[in-house]
Amino acid sequence: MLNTRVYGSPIVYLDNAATTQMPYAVLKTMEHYYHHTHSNIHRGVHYLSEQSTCDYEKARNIVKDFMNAESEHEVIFTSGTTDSINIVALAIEPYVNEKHEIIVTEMEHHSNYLPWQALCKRTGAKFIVAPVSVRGELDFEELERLMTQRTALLAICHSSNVTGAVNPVKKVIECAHQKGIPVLVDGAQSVSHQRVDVQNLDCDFYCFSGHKAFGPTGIGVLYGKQQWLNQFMPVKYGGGMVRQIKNGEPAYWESPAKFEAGTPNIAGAIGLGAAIEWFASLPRESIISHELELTQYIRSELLKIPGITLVGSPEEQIGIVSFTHRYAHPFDIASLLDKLAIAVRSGAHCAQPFMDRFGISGTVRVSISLYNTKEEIDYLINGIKRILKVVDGR
Amino acid sequence: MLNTRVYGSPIVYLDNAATTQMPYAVLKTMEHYYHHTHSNIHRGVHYLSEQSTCDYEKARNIVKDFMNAESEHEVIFTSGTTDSINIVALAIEPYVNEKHEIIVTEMEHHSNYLPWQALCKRTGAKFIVAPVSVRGELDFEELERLMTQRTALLAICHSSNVTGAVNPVKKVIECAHQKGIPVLVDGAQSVSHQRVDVQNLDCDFYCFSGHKAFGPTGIGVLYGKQQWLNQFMPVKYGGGMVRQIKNGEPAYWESPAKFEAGTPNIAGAIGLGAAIEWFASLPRESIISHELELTQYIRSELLKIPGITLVGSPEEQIGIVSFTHRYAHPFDIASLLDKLAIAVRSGAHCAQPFMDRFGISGTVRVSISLYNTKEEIDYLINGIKRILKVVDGR
Amino acid sequence: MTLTVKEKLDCFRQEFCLLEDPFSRHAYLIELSSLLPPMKDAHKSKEYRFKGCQANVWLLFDKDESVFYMEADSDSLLIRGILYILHELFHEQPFDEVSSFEEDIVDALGISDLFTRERLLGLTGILQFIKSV
Amino acid sequence: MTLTVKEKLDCFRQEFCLLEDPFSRHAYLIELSSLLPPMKDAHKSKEYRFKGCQANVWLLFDKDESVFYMEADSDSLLIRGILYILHELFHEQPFDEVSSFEEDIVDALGISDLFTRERLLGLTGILQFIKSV
Ligand SMILES: Cc1ncc(COP(=O)(O)O)c(C=O)c1O
Ligand SMILES: Cc1ncc(COP(=O)(O)O)c(C=O)c1O
Repeated sequence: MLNTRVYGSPIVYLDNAATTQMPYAVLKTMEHYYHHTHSNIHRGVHYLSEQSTCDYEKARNIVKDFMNAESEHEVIFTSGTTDSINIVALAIEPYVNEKHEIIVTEMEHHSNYLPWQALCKRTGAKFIVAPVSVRGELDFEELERLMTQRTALLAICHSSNVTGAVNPVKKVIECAHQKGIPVLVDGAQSVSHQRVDVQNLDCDFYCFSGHKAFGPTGIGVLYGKQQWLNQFMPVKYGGGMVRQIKNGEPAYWESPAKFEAGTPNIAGAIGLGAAIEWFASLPRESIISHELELTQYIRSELLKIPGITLVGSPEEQIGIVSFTHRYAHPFDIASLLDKLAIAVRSGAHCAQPFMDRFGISGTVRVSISLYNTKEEIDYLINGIKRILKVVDGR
Repeated sequence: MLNTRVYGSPIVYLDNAATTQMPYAVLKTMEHYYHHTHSNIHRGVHYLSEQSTCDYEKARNIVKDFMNAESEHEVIFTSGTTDSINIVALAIEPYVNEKHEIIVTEMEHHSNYLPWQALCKRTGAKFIVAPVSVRGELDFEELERLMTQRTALLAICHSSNVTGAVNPVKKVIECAHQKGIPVLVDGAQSVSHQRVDVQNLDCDFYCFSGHKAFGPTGIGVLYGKQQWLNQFMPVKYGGGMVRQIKNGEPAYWESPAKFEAGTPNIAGAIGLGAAIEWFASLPRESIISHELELTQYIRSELLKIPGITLVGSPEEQIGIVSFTHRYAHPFDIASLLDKLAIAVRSGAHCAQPFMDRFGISGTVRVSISLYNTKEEIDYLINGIKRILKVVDGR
Repeated sequence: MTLTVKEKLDCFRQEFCLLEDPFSRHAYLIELSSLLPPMKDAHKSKEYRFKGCQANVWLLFDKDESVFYMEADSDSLLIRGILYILHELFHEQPFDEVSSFEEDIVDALGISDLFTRERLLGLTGILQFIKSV
Repeated sequence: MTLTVKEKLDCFRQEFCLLEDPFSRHAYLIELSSLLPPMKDAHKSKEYRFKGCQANVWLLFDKDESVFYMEADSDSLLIRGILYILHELFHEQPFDEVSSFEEDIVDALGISDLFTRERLLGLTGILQFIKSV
């Protein structure tokens, strides 16, 4: 994992919502692949190709088990959450017209906002943004009211990347399904923190990124119910997806191959498999309670500091805390923390609609992962105090 | 690089057209990234994020110099050749209608065939497949005839992944431009063998994959002329591509950011940069002549074996040789070679139209790279002879 | 022809056991391929084409009273070799014995390394198909 | 006010040199930020907004005969600190001296580590802008 000194100090990495660090085992697995089995998958008859196909499909199975998907046909490897969401937005286009509406929420990341806005523009459907309460939580009643027969799809994050608020997606999905509305869940922030069981949630689509779940960059997952994937046309065309071309007409393989045109990120998928295997082997309950404890500790310590305002106070949340300060710009705080070798993020976090909702231009975001400690939080809080002393002393 | 024993023998890897092996330095670079600077790029103010942004953009610059692009705005990181081509096929859609025609050739890989066929289906444009001669070469006169005012785009490979035939793309592009036709060049097979100079070629788009150019999987490049990239709308929407959302209207960054929504394959890009840096540092002329020598050696040795037919006899070619045998199915030959620890590929190589043209179901394909030796070819030829003795002895 | 399917399989198993390396076992399949009686061209139609292989495979099954019949062919010699074994095992055998046959042939012959994952799926498919007749 | 731009830059350079670690240099910028005269609210309009920063930056230049004037503000204290330095260097200086000024300020002050790549671009942009007036 991280082994870098910044300005002479070991780094305190609290930007896990952007990217998690990668366990050594994952790196070793990828290295082994490149050293020993690197070759193109599928249709090769030679040993290496066979081996890498096996490893690639094993990774798919690990992901399938981890999410509790019904079948590996439902697990598509993509290049990330953004890619996954865009695939659905393109594939569902033939089913959407100007009589329809698509609903997102005010707390969505741009990756779960812009693709739907663009889809609405292309099809003439209405783009509806469900509101968020002052606490930064989903306004469930209002969302319920917005869901109608016209709704073609609801896209919602499992948890917010700004406040860490956990949405009651199971309840939302139940409600949506009663009205016949399919639901896409953006799980980018969730897989590394919460339990994800797609059959229990009964979501139609679920997306996440490898690099936010202890895996490598350039790999992600799109889970889709078979009923959808079977009827969807591919959105990307290329090698490995057609069984044959007959009289000029391509006959596609079934999912996932239908949606994985071209050489996939083989090493990435294998790395993600290793990451999830590692993560799944850890005692989940104690991780969840450790993270919850740390998060509450961050919140309570920050609240003690004069001038600081927490952004959002959700009832249920994962390890993300956003705040602002009376005088200091988020950019100032994050930059000064960096000089103390503390990595946090400042800005709008690709969630402009959320920022607009709260009338702010950005926040400082602290996001933890299972490897963070109370000592690191103490160091962070001391750092913030030190910075604010400078600011107040102007 | 490769370090695997198959059935007790060191492997002879002759499937480089599918995937090249990766130099140790590339692996080390990626490892260093994951150990020391792994973090999300752009907009982060902390040290790691800054460092990885720098490394990522440095990789872009290496690619830019390698292809001789005019500016780094013209170099977009994608997940591979297939992705690159699909991006252009989606982005150009608004400029294509039922009065148009799109031309590909009979020797295209599915990745440079199906996206255009699908685009034609969506827009009503006519899909035209330019023929290939009996020698497996482009029929230039016929292509010239096919290019008209109606042609919206010509998509052509720099070299064939079945026969290794090198297309006279410079001449083709000149001719196309005289008629005002933009040209996309699929360079998947070329970057590791030939010199690529996009300004000299004057192509409008050029695509290739990292994993076929000594780099990692899951990363590729789309070069596009600025005039195109500036007017294109994005095709994938998400984080990192909008400057702001104002009154609900997203304002996009300029290329490449506009086309790189979501967290990119940071490690992949850095790895590809290292691969290209490594490759570019080698004495190109001697590599080219070494590969040419080996290729001619393979061809002449194969021709000596009774029952074997070479598929295609292009005048100019890179290190790919395809053949069939009177009795033995390509699958048989490749499978038996595998048991001798020789990795070649059999099948249609995602080039069904080419196979149909020649009335065959597939070939055995031998594809070399700079690290292959004459000894390995001798081992291959002996292996084939040994196999054919078994076949003939039935 | 008094041997059971199981007994015949044992014979093949022994022959394959004698061959030490994968190449020889593969080469042996090529030898065996020439023993498979060729299929009538008329039968090499789409109807009997078995999907899912890089090479073409044709399979034709029949059942007369309680006896199982099969005809098969492929343009791959290796697959013909496999088909020959299947033909030897199952052709003109009591149907009950064929359909109740449970042993994993690929494992039994020790030829799983002869076939890649995808090819194995194809073979497993053929076997399931045979049993499902 | 007889110092040249270059001499004033040297003063800043010396002060920054005394500060050993990046945190102190950063903190010093925060201190300096309070010295920048606040901009009129009316001037904090879109017209004078400078694009390309996470924080808002407003810049207003003027030229009267041969003298350069500037007004600037930001909601980031760090950027205000930088703007204060620029203001000290350039405000009410002979225009020729401003526009012919060639030295790399960021380098000179040894604060390149204060700014990330993207931020540096922003600052470079501001400097170019100043010179282009
Ligand atoms: C000529 C050609 N084009 C495109 C591709 C597709 O490349 P990728 O699978 O890396 O997207 C290939 C790969 O086999 C190729 O040989
Ligand atoms: C909630 C949420 N959705 C989507 C994304 C986009 O993920 P990626 O950039 O890996 O595609 C992010 C990443 O920041 C996120 O936090």
